[in-house]
Amino acid sequence: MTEIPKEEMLLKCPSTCAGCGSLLALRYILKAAGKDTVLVIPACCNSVIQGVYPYMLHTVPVYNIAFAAAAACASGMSEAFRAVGKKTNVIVYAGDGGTADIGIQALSGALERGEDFLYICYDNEAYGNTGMQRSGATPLGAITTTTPNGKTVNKKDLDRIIEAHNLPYQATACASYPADIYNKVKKALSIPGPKFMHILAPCPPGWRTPSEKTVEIGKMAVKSGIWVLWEKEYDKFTISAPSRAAMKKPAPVIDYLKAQGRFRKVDEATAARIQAQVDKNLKKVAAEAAYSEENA
Amino acid sequence: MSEKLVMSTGNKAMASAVKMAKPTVVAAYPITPQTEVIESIADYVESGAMDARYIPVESEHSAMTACIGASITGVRVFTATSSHGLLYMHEMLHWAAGARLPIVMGQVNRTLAPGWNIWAEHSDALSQRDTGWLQVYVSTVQEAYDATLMAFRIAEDNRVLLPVMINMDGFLLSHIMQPFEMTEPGDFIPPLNLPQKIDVNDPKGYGAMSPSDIHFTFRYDMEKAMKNSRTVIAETEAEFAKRFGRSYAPVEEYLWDDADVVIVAMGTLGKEAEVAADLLRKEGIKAGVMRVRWLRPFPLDMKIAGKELVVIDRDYSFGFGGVLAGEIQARYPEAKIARVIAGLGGQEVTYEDMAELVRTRKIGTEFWFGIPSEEQ
Amino acid sequence: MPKMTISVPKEGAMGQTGSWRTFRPVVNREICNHCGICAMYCPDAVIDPDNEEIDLVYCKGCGICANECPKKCIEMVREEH
Amino acid sequence: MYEIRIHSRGGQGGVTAARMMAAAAVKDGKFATACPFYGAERRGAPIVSFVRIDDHPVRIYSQIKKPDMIIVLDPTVMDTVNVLDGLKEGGAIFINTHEDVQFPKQFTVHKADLTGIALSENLVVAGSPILNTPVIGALAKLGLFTPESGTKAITETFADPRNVTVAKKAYDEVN
Repeated sequence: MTEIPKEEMLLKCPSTCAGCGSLLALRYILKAAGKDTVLVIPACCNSVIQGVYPYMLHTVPVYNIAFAAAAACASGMSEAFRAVGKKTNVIVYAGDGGTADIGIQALSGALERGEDFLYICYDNEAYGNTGMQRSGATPLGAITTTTPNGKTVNKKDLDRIIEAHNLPYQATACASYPADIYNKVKKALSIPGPKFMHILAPCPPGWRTPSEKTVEIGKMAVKSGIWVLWEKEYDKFTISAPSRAAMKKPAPVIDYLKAQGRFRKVDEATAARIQAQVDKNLKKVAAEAAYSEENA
Repeated sequence: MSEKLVMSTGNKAMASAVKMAKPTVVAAYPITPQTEVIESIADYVESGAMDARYIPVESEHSAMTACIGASITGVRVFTATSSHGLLYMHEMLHWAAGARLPIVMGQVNRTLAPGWNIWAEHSDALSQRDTGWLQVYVSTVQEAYDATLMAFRIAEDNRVLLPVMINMDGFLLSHIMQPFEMTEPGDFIPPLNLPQKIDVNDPKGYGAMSPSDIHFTFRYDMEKAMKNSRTVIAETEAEFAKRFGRSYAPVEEYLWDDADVVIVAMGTLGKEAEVAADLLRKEGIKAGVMRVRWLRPFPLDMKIAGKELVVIDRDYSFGFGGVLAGEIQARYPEAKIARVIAGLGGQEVTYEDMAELVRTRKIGTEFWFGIPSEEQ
Repeated sequence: MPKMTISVPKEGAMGQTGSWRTFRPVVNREICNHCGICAMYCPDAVIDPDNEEIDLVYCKGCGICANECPKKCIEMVREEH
Repeated sequence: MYEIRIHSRGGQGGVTAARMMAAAAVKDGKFATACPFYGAERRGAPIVSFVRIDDHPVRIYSQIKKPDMIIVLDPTVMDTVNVLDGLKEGGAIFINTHEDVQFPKQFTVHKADLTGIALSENLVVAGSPILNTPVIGALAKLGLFTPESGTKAITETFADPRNVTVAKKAYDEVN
């Protein structure tokens, strides 16, 4: 952990909600990326917390762009930098709505073309910036302002969609594990071509959790196995240390659900359904890791 | 003369001009009838004839966005589209102009569905007239080439820094083959110096929240740039004429001075109208033509006093009227206009038809060519 | 330069977010073993990792530091106004 | 102005023929345009293309309604298309045929067996005999442009020297 630079790339202090998971993640993303970096930000929480004209809090250039447009903007930017011989990191920092929903077409196109940039989706599992409307990434059972009785359909499996593009590097992470984020961003940026990271970012107002619980809730997600930390470098699939430990004896998902107000309408049947999905997914992940190891 | 001329479609001439202008990034998505523009450019890039990156994006929304992302790094960019593609870009057209990026776009005018129709109409571009883009409408293959070269110089002029759209009639011009002179521009287009380009050593934030009263001043600055563009266009067209011998103006006038009645149109209709004027002159009708080239910025000094105008709109604003006629009337309230709606969906409008529209004109009315009078 | 939304870095660009606080973190120096976990998890980076000094001009009082402190040596104390 | 309408089927090279005709005329110092009429045509469907040749720049974009000449590259289109529509009194017809096709007396009719000429040189692409280069030779004979300009227009378009050979054969054969 000593290798993480002390220097902060964000000036004090963005106007995120107290206890914001996406801000915690961004701190470590920027530490890993360093100064030769441009952030591309579509409409999301991070487009309104960075400052009001004529000032901002980032110490790297930030390019704000339309909701559906982040990956296409990063494509053009990266191609232009490479064309003139610059190695500048182009990093998209986008919410789950801008990634899994409205931005997925541009993202898919950019990944297929093999554009050289890192796309990071910070996933707070709803449209946080506009007051928590459901997104494609909102999990089953979660209350949002547009699913007032809890979402009745599953969270979109964004990572499997991205994986279908056969990227050189893909990873999941969670705001509660900053060193893991730092290391994964470092590795991602050392690899040419399209990279994707999906970071679970607990959101106190949206998840209806106390602000001090952000890190704790993120860890509960990992420990229950509802969120698995892994990375995939070309064909090498590895489960990250915190999830490896958690998967030995995952905590019951119900504890994770009960810790959050957004799941307060989840009944027993739904809870059982969620637990079954988690169990199944963990088996899939374990099998994939085993397969990758055997075929290394 | 003939040795210098090459036969080319409008599309290929535009692609040739883009090659001459040496952009660094081209991002585009194919759509009929624009396709040949970007096929040609993709071929130039793959063959090494053009030292550029061609980004084969998955949509027009992404085409314009990739141009924006590339442009803000300070390099020259180009894209091309048509019709539904242009409309799919709509959001990003505002973004490009608001970000003051000198993006140049070839726009092949085509009708909008339903039903599916691939032929010429100006409604696509006119529906984007309020996005902050400069718009020029061309009428020959040569003009498509020349206007594309000039567009880069005009857009990138630091007094302007607004994107430019070159409009060319689908099929009628995009696919016609005419002889044209593929002039080498030399240093006609100066190197791009984008003052607001991204610099990691001097980090800045672009397009963050802007308070209402300040936002207002940004929009006023765009209008100032649009006003400046009139001067820059005039300078650029004068310099082009001086260097290459072909002159253009915001409005092209034909048999103008003594004309009693004038056909006003854009694009190929405005060129074929000259033949109608010749025909009418033989009948003793003092007819002329005013071909509007620059729609944005709108021409300031149309010399229409004492003349009757037959304005042919290849477009329509439902619940209002023809866009060109409406704009002329708004700028020149005293104008005596017979408004004609013609050529929608690629409807055939010949010079003979136009001559008849002049003969039967009724000032102050709107006439839909092809709809029986008793139904109107 | 065209007049447009171009911003430059400046501390405090979003105001002094310390005013948002209801509870302030107070570190019990006698128990603290300088593990650095509080600074690591602070989303706003208002805790100096070298000495656990908390920048109360910007600290929003989220309480993550207190919640995550393994020694439980940070107490969230109600602000008096 | 001299206006020509070309009848062919999609894929037979009618559009390229139009372009080479206009190019040849331009090489002679004339002005010319070539203009395909695009529909939802597909390979095999009947299509028309237009060529205008003049001493002044051509300013007309609309379709040719009263051609001075029609060219029928594929006589089978006559089954479904009235190729004579609008042809001026005394207008010219060039038809690719090896048969004795009759037209009304007020028109001047020229013939050559372009298909046979292409086959004689084995100039076949994707199963279709090439018609657009021999027709250039035939039209040079009919005086639309000089043979030299016609040859240049062909060599600028196609690398295969047989294209010039078939044009020469058509030049010799057309009546």
